[in-house]
Amino acid sequence: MTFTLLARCPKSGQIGIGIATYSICVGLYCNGLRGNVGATMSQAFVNQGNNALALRLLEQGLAPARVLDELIANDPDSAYRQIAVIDRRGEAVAVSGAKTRGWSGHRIGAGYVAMGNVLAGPKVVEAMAEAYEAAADLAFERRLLAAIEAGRDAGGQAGNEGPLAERSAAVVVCGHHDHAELDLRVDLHDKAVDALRSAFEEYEPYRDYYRERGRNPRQAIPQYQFAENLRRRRREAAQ
Amino acid sequence: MTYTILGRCARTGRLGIGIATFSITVGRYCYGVKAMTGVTVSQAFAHERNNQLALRLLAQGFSAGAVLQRLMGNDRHASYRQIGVIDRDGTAVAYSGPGTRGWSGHVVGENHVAFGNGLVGPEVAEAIAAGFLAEPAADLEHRLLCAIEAGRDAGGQGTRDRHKPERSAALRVYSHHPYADIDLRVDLHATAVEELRRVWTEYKKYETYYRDRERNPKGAIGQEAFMATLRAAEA
Amino acid sequence: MTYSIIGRCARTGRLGLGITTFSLAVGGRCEGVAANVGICKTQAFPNRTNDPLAIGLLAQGHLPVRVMAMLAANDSEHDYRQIAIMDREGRIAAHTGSGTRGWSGHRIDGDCVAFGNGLVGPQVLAGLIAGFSARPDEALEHRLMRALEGGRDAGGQGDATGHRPERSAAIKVVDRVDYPEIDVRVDVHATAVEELRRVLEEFKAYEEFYRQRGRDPARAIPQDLFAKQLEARRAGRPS
Amino acid sequence: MTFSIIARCPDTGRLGLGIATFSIGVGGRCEGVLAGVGICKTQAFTNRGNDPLAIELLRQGFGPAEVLRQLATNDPDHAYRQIGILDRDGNGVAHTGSGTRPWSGHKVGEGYVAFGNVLAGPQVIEAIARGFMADQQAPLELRLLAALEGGRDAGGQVGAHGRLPERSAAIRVVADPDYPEADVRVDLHDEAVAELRRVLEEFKRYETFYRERGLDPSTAITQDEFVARLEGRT
Repeated sequence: MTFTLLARCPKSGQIGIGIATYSICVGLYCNGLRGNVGATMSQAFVNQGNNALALRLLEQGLAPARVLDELIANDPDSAYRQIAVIDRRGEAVAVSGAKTRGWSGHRIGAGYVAMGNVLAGPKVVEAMAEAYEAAADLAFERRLLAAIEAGRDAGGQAGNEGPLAERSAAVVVCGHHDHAELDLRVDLHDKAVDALRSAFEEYEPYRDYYRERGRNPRQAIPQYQFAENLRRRRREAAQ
Repeated sequence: MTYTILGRCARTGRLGIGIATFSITVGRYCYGVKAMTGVTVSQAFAHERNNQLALRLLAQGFSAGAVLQRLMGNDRHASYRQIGVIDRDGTAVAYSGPGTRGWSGHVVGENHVAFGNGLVGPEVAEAIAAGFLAEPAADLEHRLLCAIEAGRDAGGQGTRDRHKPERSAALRVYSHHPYADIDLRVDLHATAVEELRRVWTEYKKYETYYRDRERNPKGAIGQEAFMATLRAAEA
Repeated sequence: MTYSIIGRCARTGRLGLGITTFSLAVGGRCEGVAANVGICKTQAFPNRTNDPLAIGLLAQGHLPVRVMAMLAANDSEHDYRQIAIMDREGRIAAHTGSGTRGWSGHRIDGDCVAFGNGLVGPQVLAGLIAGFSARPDEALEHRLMRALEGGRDAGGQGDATGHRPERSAAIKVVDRVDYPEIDVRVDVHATAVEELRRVLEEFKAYEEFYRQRGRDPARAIPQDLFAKQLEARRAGRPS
Repeated sequence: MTFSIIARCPDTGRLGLGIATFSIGVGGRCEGVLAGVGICKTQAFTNRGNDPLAIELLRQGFGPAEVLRQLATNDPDHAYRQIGILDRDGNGVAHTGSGTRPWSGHKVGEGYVAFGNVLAGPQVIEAIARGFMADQQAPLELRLLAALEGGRDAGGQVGAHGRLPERSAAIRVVADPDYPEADVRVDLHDEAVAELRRVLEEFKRYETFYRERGLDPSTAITQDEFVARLEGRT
């Protein structure tokens, strides 16, 4: 019961994931991104070894389709997994295992995969894909967030007794560093996607402040002062 | 004509091998164990490249089952091998090829593989597995040694009417380091398992002393002085 | 109180370590032997992280003398260590710390380095080197065995209070494949060097049988039959 | 304005990090944790290159003290960093740069390092250590949480205008190099440490179910059914 947008930004070469699910703490499973290598996500019944193995195989130069074959051959329960793999050139493949819970499926686009399981229906995956493509002029992380919000608005997840709330969500973007460019999560919340959006909008202006503070500590102003200035600017902008 | 126990401690993730055989210097086959990766042995007609290949595949994250398939697919004489593999999740698999000699087979369970060939019968493999499982809370090295002794006591190698002695044995355990925590061997001896127990008993007395003198050489007493304390304690 | 030799066979490029000591099971502490890379052995008060670290640095292409400097920087107790390093071209670096006990020192001589501590004197190093150089045409493992016997016969370990017996010993030789060609050991024995000679000779008698058996199992005779034939051959020939 | 603890569980060999701060999204900046190798966390005025570099050096076998020296020579602004390093055996070192904002300091204990800056005072670090050592039989993630709660209750962070709330917090525990055992975060909350307790305790109720259904999916019940059982609805 998860819906995910895994993608490579054609402009920046960055790779990223937007994800939301009824499960809690989904962020811990988003360890399938590495700059200059590629992006992968194994969901539905999670095989926690898949992401690390897929990244190592991508790093050795295997094509995404070959990596997917290896993940399946390495896993007696592969029918229970839903997996997407994208390499550093943006070539994307995906599989929705026969035994993943309905509605379960994926759509592969140019440099991205929209996929999910235990969904209200195929329209959730369509909505994610269309929202991601429609937001082509936005910053990459905003495209991922827009896609997840579209999935939520198109009905999100549905269990045996009706709709299931998203209880955790995450957006992660990797570029050319050893560390993520953005790694934001909501681990436990009744409306995780809404909480992720508000966390993102609050966090966004801090990103440059944190980067500068590390690079140039001598001139860095204390953070509470920065927070104070930010609140004042927002109050003035609101009037 | 070898019997072996591969084991993993579920609590600490430590990995180890216990092995005894009619062949000599069997310890040199036991390099198929690596911290945070897995443990494997290819025996009967040993394929010497198998261990390192298996460790590399395990290090990439392949599961024990997939590694075993890859080893067999990579070997024209696969039917002559007997292979055990445990990955770092504790999944254990084994294969006893039809080309192996005498009674040849394995008992596989969570975190352990008991297997051998040229044995007097299946009771040896079962005794090894039972020996390993007897004290689940004990240190891995203790469990592995007890497993090998259980295999010996259940009849070990040869046929019912003609027993073959163990002429070499070994015990290796890894935790987190690129070197072994325990690495003991008997390369050539008429009763190798008894000798391994003797070496083990003697070595355990020194284990803490050796580790401390590395960490704190300034404060370390000489080895003879340490042995004097041992003798005093035993007197 | 240990005496060791690292040697290289100029003819085949094989590298090997011969070691014996009053301590127990020394062979289990010789992981610093890597085919196509080199050998590092830290003794006296060994620092177990030294040898794997040195092998890693040699593999990256650092020269032995540079590796030695990095081991020194990484170890507050460097003065208590005795270390010898040889790379695959036979370049050597050695260090005998001021904190090592009894007579201790090292001597580099062409394709080998002899080093020891707690010895009866420098003549033990001379014995090691003489043994290693006596038969340059022999296989490296035999030259290393002769070296240990040379060290033993020159007096081995001991001090004013008397001689110390060798209680464990080992020989390890690597060629091109990534497992040792020769790996024989004595872990607990009253006369470890003599015992190592016995184990080495027995192994050399089995070596080809074991290699063939692995390569072409279909044609391999049972080992007990081989053992009987070996005894018969030996009985036929006056020892 | 962060207080952290990095530690090793002597029983299982697992490594873990606990962190809480006025900054937001701190959990996303804790990549320096690797099973079987060690932990490095750089905070105060952080240098994002430090942690991955330190992990590589630990992996090669350099000791924590030498790793810290190499980080120092690699960073002109080393005086503005606060760094805690722990190796796979639980040997720790710490550096509190002269350029970090007071009160800042650290305590290297047996198998852990507690460190923080812009704190109420040294008592916060003592309380973190006490919290961690209070119940040495508990699982590592709960000991790390108790340490963070100790730091918060001893006064936590204080800026020029008084107490600063913890706005994000995280706990990460690893046993396998490929994936975390526990990895819970609060990226934006007014009482991040209290929220982290809520999230971690909820996660502990799901932990076995999530692991089992990954390992043996064919026998796994659906999550909605599992939640129904948790809430006693069946």
